[in-house]
Amino acid sequence: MNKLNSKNNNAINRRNFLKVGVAGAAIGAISIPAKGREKLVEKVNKNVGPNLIKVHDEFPYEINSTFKRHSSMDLLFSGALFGTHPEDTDILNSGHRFIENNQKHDNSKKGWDQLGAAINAGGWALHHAVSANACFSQAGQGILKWEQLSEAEGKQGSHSSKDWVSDEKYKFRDKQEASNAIKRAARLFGADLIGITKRDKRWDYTDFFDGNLMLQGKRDEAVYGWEKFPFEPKSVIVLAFEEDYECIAAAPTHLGGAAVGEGYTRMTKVAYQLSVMLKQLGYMAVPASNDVGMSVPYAIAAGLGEGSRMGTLVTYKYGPRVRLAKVYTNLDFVEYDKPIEFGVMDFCKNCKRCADACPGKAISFDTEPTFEPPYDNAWYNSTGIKKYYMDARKCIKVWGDFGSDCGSCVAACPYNKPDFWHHRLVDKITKLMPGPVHDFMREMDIAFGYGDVDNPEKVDKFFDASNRSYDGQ
Amino acid sequence: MNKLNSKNNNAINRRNFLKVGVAGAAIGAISIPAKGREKLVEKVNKNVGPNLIKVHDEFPYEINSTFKRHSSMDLLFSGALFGTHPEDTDILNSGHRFIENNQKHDNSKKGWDQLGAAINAGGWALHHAVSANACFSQAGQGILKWEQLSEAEGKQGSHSSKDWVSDEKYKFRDKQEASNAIKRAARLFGADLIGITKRDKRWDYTDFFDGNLMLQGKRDEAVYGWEKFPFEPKSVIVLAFEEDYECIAAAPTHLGGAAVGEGYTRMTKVAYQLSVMLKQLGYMAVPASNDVGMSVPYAIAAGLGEGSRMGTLVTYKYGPRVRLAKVYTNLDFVEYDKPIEFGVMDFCKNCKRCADACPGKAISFDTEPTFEPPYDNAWYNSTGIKKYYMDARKCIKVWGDFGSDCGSCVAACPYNKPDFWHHRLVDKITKLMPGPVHDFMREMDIAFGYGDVDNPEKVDKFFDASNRSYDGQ
Amino acid sequence: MVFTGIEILFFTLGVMVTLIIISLIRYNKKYKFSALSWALLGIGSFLLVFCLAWSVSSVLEGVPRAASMGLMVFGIPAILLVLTGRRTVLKNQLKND
Amino acid sequence: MVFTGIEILFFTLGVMVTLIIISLIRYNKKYKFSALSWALLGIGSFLLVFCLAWSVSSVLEGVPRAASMGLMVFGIPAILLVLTGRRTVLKNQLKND
Repeated sequence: MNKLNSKNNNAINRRNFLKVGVAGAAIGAISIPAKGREKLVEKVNKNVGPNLIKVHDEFPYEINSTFKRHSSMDLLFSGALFGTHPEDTDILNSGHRFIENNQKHDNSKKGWDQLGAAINAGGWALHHAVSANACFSQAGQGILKWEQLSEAEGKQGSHSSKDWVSDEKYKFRDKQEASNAIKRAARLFGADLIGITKRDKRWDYTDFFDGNLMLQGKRDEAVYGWEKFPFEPKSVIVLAFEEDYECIAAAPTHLGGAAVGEGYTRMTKVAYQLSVMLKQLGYMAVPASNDVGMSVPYAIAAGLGEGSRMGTLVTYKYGPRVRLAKVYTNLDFVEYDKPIEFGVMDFCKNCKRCADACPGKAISFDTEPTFEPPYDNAWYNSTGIKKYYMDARKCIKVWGDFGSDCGSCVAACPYNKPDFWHHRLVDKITKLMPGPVHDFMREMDIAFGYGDVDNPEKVDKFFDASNRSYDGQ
Repeated sequence: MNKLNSKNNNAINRRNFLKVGVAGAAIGAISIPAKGREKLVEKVNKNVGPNLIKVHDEFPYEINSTFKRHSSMDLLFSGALFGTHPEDTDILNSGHRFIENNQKHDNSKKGWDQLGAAINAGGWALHHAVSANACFSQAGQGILKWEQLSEAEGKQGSHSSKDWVSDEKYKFRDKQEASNAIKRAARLFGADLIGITKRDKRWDYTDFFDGNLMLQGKRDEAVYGWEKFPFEPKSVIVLAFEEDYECIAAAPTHLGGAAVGEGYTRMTKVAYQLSVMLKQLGYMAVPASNDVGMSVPYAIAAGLGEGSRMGTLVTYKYGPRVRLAKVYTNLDFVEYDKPIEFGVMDFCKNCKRCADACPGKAISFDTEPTFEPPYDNAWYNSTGIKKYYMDARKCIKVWGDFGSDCGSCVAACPYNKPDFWHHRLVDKITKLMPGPVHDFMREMDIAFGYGDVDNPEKVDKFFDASNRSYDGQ
Repeated sequence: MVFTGIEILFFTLGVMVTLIIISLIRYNKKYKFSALSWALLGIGSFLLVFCLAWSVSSVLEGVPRAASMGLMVFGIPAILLVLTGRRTVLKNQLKND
Repeated sequence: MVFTGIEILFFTLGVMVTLIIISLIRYNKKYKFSALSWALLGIGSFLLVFCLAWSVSSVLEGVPRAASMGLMVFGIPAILLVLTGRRTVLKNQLKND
């Protein structure tokens, strides 16, 4: 557990930055489509573009001696829904109110009406049908099962889904080919971002529990450890799924919840499909949603983005508007990705828009990240990592009020933008500027009308068909 | 069953066509972002753009007196896999060889190796896990079930997926709002194109059968009719899903099969999610994949595209590179879409690239469509509709050889292109030109390197990571 | 539509940039800009183009407020810079006459 | 990358179209084009721009064969038309001299 030790290949150089555009334009202007030209553009981008992006060799956030691995029992949802911390009636109450209010709607409030609730239910439907409590970090749910059938066992049953481990192990030519193939397949199945990293026990839960047994009060029977895991994982494939911009913009409403639900549905779908692919290549694989290990540090390690004030991953392309899934595998002949840094944690110091937007005031306003949560009785936080600690107790209280996922923080984040050139430009400029300018940029972002939450107009915008084509014309 | 009766609002007018671009540019050049401007662009597009697209009031293909509704028993897969036509050993053999060869791979052939087979398995995995034989037109499979639980029943069970019909019926303000809401939700869940049409018994199967009972030889018990359907459907929501361009380009290989499988997985996923949404709005809904009714005529009726020589739907945006699903519902307070025509069936007369590409020579080379299939013993074809009849017997024979979906016809079709301005332009020009020019355009399409099948380079292109970003940078 | 909004926008930007550069070169021949004039007119023109690009993009992404703010934040300084630049050119001209 | 390939392409097209139109107007002033010259040079220039647009787009979509075919099918006629156009202009000029 050591200090960050990063290869600093980050020469912030505005002239270099401008070169990208110029070189691109110049190359674009040459019409001959020779392969060499493509390679040239690529080379220019590789050498110049990522200068704004720092690549780390190790996990990029400091970890001190108070760090302890986390248990599944000490997750917020475990306390709120399965009563793993029965003394914490606060959190239990919020959980119960969430379940209760999740069945309700209010036709007088845009986005909270029956239509919003129905779309919300639709978003979640497949997740709940095939992996029920995976969203509450329960491991081994439905198709996210740990079972690793042998080929003989698989072919005996009527496993048309080929969910068994092939006897023949496919040999990739080299590690890069292996990574490319896995990533391309995950993209085909619907993952938007894909990174691969070494399995890291620090991010894996120390133990797991069976929610049903826990609810029956059979605490001792309910808990189990890694001895039940079917193999020794070597690599973790991390998948990120974009959430719908307009849905999230309408947060907090049932529409925001719908985007989250659709995200969970895709997480389950793609993680399962990728696990079947790996099994058919002869490797063991366990698909995981919120379960087995912590998704955010794994995603950071796999180069998908940075941490943030609100605690979620912030990606380069979609900002915080993503959900994460993982596939654990014993395949280790793969090229691993490296953590990246493009200015988010730095921007977070001044911005605090998520903290302003949070209806529960659950997000820290501290300027600097800390090693410990700045509030008491925070059994649900893993400590000893230098980051911003969110008070999940206050967060779940709001969820209880709403009966839906909130998402206001994600909607408010300046990194949450649609994919347009001017936002890409601003992101680059942000990275180039020092702290005080960030304050100004935050204010401009507000003035320009981005990221306001709890705005019923955003609900109308979601449904507005005028700039949309449903028949492809 | 009457002749086509279409409102001809199709003034092919080149000057009008050019106006679109000019008006767009002029409007684009005015920088003030007033709402009026958006409306203006929209109006210009509405009035000028679709002049190249003919809108029909009725089903656009002629139907004569020999038309008969089709039975589930008379579908190709029913004969090939469930033996509904035991006398047709030809087709039964092809079916058995398909099942057998589907378990195999050949590491000496690009795209047919274990890697391709594993990706293929991954594509199909979720479909098979949650709706097993729906791809073979079996109705009511897994989550595509016909069950319509009442709210009380639903809440009694542990139906966290809210798959019950709400007691409260949501009232939409008007039909357009209803259509917009359904389409927007379907888009959120992952449908690429969405159309809504009246339920039309002509396209519904006359009866259904239970595949397991059929395989056990219990023919009489196996067959059942519409009396088992839980409600009288009023509307059918048709969903189209884009298949991966690079996968389909690699057809015929396991990668082509993977795109198809991924399509089926999405069909099941989204149709199920949309059915839950409709149920939560208080309406009955049955999600359907290939089952319950014929998808292509329903998609044509719902304005998603035209028929084609190869028998698949050709859409405006993705060409034939789509898969179709349906949701049957008793909601009828919706705005229905109308069939469109943009030149496909006309282009098909001369093109015949799919027929050339077909490894089984299953696609007709006739210039004009006919009312009857031009070959014998074609119990699997519904007759009496003026169209090109594909010989499914020859098609399934190739599938048997491959042990995978073929897809060569889709890969070869000139309407199958990525979404770039120059292809959109060529499509428009195609519609403007008379038949003889179509011959020339077909030849140019070949000369320009599009649509060649069985080309191992396309497999490399699929995996090539050089122009792709997996971390969003 | 054959062309997307972004495609039309970038084409228009190309036209504008070319026209602006040609005009600047031509007027420079006639009036002989000072360094100050060059700076004012150059930055002003760039801002003007940027303003258009920003605002149209904001309309395309459906954030009208960002579009109108863009007009104010980039457009007003742009016009001021160009007008001031023009005045320095004319003043210089008067002096030379 | 801040700008996508398509954005850079359409910007470049805007620049090219403007430069071509300005050049044509300027040379017309000097040489007084005949209707034939106008037609040849106009169509030729349009094809030249179209050729560039087509080929770059084909590279962007990853179909190099379509790009090189585009160069041949649109580029060669374009150059021939422009050169012929140029000859008609010069011939006309000789006659007038």
